[in-house]
Amino acid sequence: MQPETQAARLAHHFPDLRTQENAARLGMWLFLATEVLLFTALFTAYSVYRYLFVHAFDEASRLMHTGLGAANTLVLLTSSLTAALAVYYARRGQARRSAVLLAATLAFAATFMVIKAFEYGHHFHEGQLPGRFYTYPELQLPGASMFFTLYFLMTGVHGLHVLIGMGVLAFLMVRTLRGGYSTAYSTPVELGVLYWHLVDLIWIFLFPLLYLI
Amino acid sequence: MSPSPASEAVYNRPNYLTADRGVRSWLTTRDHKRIGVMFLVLTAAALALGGFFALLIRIELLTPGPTIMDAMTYNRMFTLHGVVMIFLFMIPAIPGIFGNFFLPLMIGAQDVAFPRINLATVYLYLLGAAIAVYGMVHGGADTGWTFYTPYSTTTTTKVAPILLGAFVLGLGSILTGINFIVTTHTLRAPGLTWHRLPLFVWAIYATSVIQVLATPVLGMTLLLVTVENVFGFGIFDPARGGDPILFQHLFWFYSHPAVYIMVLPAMAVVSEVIQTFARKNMFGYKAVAYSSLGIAFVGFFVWGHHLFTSGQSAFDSGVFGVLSMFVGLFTAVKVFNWTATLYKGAIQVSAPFVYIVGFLFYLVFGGMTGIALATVSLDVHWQDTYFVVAHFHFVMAAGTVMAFLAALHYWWPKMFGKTYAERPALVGGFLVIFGFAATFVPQFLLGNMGMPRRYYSYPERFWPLNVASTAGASLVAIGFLIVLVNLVVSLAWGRVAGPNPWGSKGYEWNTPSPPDKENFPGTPVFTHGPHEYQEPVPAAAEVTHAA
Amino acid sequence: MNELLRQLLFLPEQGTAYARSVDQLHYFIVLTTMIGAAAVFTTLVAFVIVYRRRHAAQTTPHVEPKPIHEVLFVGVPLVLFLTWFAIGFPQYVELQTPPKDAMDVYVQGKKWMWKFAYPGGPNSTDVLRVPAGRPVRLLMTSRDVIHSFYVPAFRLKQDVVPGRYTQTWFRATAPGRHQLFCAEFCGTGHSAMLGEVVVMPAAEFDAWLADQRRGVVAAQDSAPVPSEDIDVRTSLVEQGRRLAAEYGCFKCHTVDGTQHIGPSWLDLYERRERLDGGKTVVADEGYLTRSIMDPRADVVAGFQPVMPTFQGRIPAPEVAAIVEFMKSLRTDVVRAPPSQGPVYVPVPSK
Amino acid sequence: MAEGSHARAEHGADHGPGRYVVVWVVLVVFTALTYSAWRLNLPEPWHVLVALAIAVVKAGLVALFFMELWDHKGATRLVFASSLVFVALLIGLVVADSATRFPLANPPHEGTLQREPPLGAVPLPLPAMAPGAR
Repeated sequence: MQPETQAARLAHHFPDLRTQENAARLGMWLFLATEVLLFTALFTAYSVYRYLFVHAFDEASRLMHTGLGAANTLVLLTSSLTAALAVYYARRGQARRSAVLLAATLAFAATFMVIKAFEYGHHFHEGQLPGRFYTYPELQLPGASMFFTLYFLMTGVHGLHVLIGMGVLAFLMVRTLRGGYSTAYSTPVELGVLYWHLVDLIWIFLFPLLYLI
Repeated sequence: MSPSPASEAVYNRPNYLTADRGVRSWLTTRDHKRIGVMFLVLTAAALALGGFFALLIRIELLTPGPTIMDAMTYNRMFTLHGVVMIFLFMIPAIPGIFGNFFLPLMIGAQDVAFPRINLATVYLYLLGAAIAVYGMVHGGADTGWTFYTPYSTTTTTKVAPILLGAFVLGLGSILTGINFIVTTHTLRAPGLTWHRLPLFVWAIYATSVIQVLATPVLGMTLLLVTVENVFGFGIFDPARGGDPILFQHLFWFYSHPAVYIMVLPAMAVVSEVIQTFARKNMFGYKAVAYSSLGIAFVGFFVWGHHLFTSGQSAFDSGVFGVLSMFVGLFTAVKVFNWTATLYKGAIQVSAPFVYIVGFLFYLVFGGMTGIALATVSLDVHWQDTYFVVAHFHFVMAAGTVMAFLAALHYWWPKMFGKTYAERPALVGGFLVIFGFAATFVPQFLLGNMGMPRRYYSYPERFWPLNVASTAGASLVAIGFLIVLVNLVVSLAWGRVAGPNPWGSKGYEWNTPSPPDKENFPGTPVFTHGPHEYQEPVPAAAEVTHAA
Repeated sequence: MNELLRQLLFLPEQGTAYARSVDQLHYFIVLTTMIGAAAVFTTLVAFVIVYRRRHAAQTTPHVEPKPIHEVLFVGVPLVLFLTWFAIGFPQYVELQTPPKDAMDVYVQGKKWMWKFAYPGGPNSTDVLRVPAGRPVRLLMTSRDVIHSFYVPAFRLKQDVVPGRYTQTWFRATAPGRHQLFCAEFCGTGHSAMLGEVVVMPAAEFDAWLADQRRGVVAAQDSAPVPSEDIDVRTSLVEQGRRLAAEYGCFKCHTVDGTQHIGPSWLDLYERRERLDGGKTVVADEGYLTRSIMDPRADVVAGFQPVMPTFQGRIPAPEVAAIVEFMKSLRTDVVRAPPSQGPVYVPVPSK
Repeated sequence: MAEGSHARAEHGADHGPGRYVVVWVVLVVFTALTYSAWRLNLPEPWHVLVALAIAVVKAGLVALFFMELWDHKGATRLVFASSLVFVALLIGLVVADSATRFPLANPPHEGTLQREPPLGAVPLPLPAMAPGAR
């Protein structure tokens, strides 16, 4: 499939392609801002309960497998690198290279989810679960179950974003392979990857909050 | 300003309503004007539904004891009244209808930045409404629209569908906001600098900022309540160390700015209508423009004034108390500038202008009672009484509805190309204005007496004022009926309006009525700000596409 | 003047000095806003008349404000609003700060009634009796959902939240009866969750309270308390004793001063305890409640952190009862003849 | 990078792919750093501050270089920055409320500064551990 011409890409109500691209980017950033605020509600709940149950949160975070958490951090950071490079090559019209990098990003994302699943399995097994499901006998402090409520909510919502991001990346990869993007038009790759970076950004904060402090 | 044969001809040529035909062309349209019209139909239906619930509530309160329903039904009624009016009418109405229709016209754009997303907001609205209506039919929530925990997490009624419905509606609201912000940033026609933007655009822009930044917090909060309600994770559950007051913080972090989502678009309308009917430029354009942004910004800093009696710390109450005073300030600036705009004007008292005077009445008194409520010690007496109910109905219900009706009458000729009959419009307007006053002034007094809100039955000393309030509500209902009939009748039998029946110099009047599908034949170029009336207004038929 | 305005505004009677001062602010605000709003509206109407449109093609001059206009538009309301805040906020702080000599009454809201527990044991439902002229602090909690304690005549409202205590206080000026409402929506019985505050002359109140205490003790002596649920008629202290036994507190804590696995409860209340970390703490209600909920936070020096948490296992009102029982365990009281109720000890407010 | 900061509004990206790799290496180093800081068990409150400071630096790097805020001026930066203002606002004022409330109006909890004594505290002769209540 031939790269489509600029004129076909330009919607009727935009004066030129550059304005259209700026508009799309600004819209994406606004959307990312809403995502940040979405997580802020959870971060607020975390801050309040950590303030109140400082000791229980300290003890409960020791039940986390920090090694796995750190590994997942590295996985996501690396996936961000491959995603950023995918945009770099997409802009230069190197579609194959870009698609391979997107595939690598997808692979890292899947790795992240697998590691996360192992962690979840461990917590399920030990009864380290939210609210009324919390049955872990070794740590019976007020607030311990709250830590796991927050842990599952925060990582759960984040995991959902990872899954959505994987869907977006897969779509972009297929479109790239089919020659949908070119030097002149690579905005969708850029925007989809922006979303992926946000997923990484959120994790950069979740990691210390849940595993380190 | 009588329509000439020329404007008849303009009316009969293809426009955005007639260019494409068939239901399909509406359901798949990406035309911002058609989307605005669809929102008009949808939100008007929501207004009727919410108004119906309101009437049932008022009839129930006609006597101190049970009147027409039991306590559980009553609780569901006021919950549904709140949910429908807020999420289905007030938040989407003015931005959804008039924002969609006129924001691109005012900035000389062909459409909003993301037309497909714009269409998606219509379907999100329908989906959210469908989920909420499903919840209403299958039990309906009894929590009040505020969903306070732990009541909302322990109630046996079906609260989850209503929460999810509100979540979906919130998503639509976010997308509308993103669309308007991007449109204003990127699609302004050449020559249209920020300080030449119509004040309507400024206020809608400010509204959008709030929608984008506040709504996600509500979304997550509603999800947390749903999770708590269904699974019992304990995040707000006191028995597990959870804090119900945390819910209130998160809820009001959205819901206080949300009242500005409802009022700022009303203020947007006021600025336009006042300038047109006073035929004068805005006194203090910049003050009015930036006070919109000021309201949007400071509106985020005051949510804690809903928590003065909840157990919030005195420190936080002090901080929120003093910050609340600054929000009132921006509103005061607007009111003073609007009034000063009339100075040396050429004022024509038509139906839209009458509604705006009604709006100013409700805004000034509602706003003043708001500042009184924010005065910390007075709030302790008034919190959760009918005083609060009357206050926010003055500003949000009466005020926003006044602006909504003003906008409807002001832009009706532009949207549909027909003028309505003036006299019924005035009669309906006066009935609605006086009806609202008769409904809610007694409620202020009930609040002073100490009658708490959401009371199904009440001691007999509150009886006479409740009767007065119900009587007022029936006036409002009759007024609405007259307005509705008058407007619908005008569609069929109204006079052809011509492009500019009011002789306005707002940019949107530089198009035919109804506008073409493509808005403008080319790209308009702007050379001056809107509403400059030093030159005579061109006769209606002579208005061309030149801007 | 006060009376006239109060009637005009439909305000209820002023049962406290605080209510009177709040009303003064109310009048000030209402008068200034009415004058301000009337001024704005008169101007508006005057403009509409003076500057009505005279012919269809009329033009108008371009008018721009001078900076001074906008400064006035901002400055005048700001000064006014901040004045209101400056008057109102200290009043609120006063309401949040109970005096040290206040009498404590425990309030419990539940669907859909109010329960009151007085010092020394007496209880009542839906009727709160207080002495005129003396400060009363209410320590309030809820058993189920959020309620709100609202006495319009005192201009007083405080939410009652489950799982924790909120406080408020008042000093009723004169004997009388005032209506009590629940102001936070709590279900189908919300509007029936009414009560009454009965203000009695101080001497009469003392007599009533003493009488009640005797009645409580007599009831305890004559009939053993049924053990299934908390009975309103039982004294809070007796409830506490029974609950402490039920929850097994006495396995580790004695009431006779002997040290066991945990500190003895005798004379524990108000005692200055040295903690493990070297800090000291006064064993007030806050500390005692916290220690039940989270025993390992502040362990008294010399004891092992072995006590399990009771978070989520004991409802807040029962904790209150147990704490009240601990408070009653004083050397002088325990040895007193059974016909006398425990002596009331004022709570130091924070 | 310095000249790139004001030369282009366009994503012309005169830098090579090396820039992304360098940023990635720095991010990995910071991750290792925060992990070793955790292993060190820094005293309160330093372990919190260090972990959060490193997170902020890492997030900044991702936002500036991976997400290209370094190159994009104007509205996009403003959008992101203003969202952070509201993040701080919400968290700050809500935590301030918990910290300054009437103490009993918080759920029963340990005071923030009174942490459990270190495990090396001198045990006193006590009877054998009794089972918990009941």
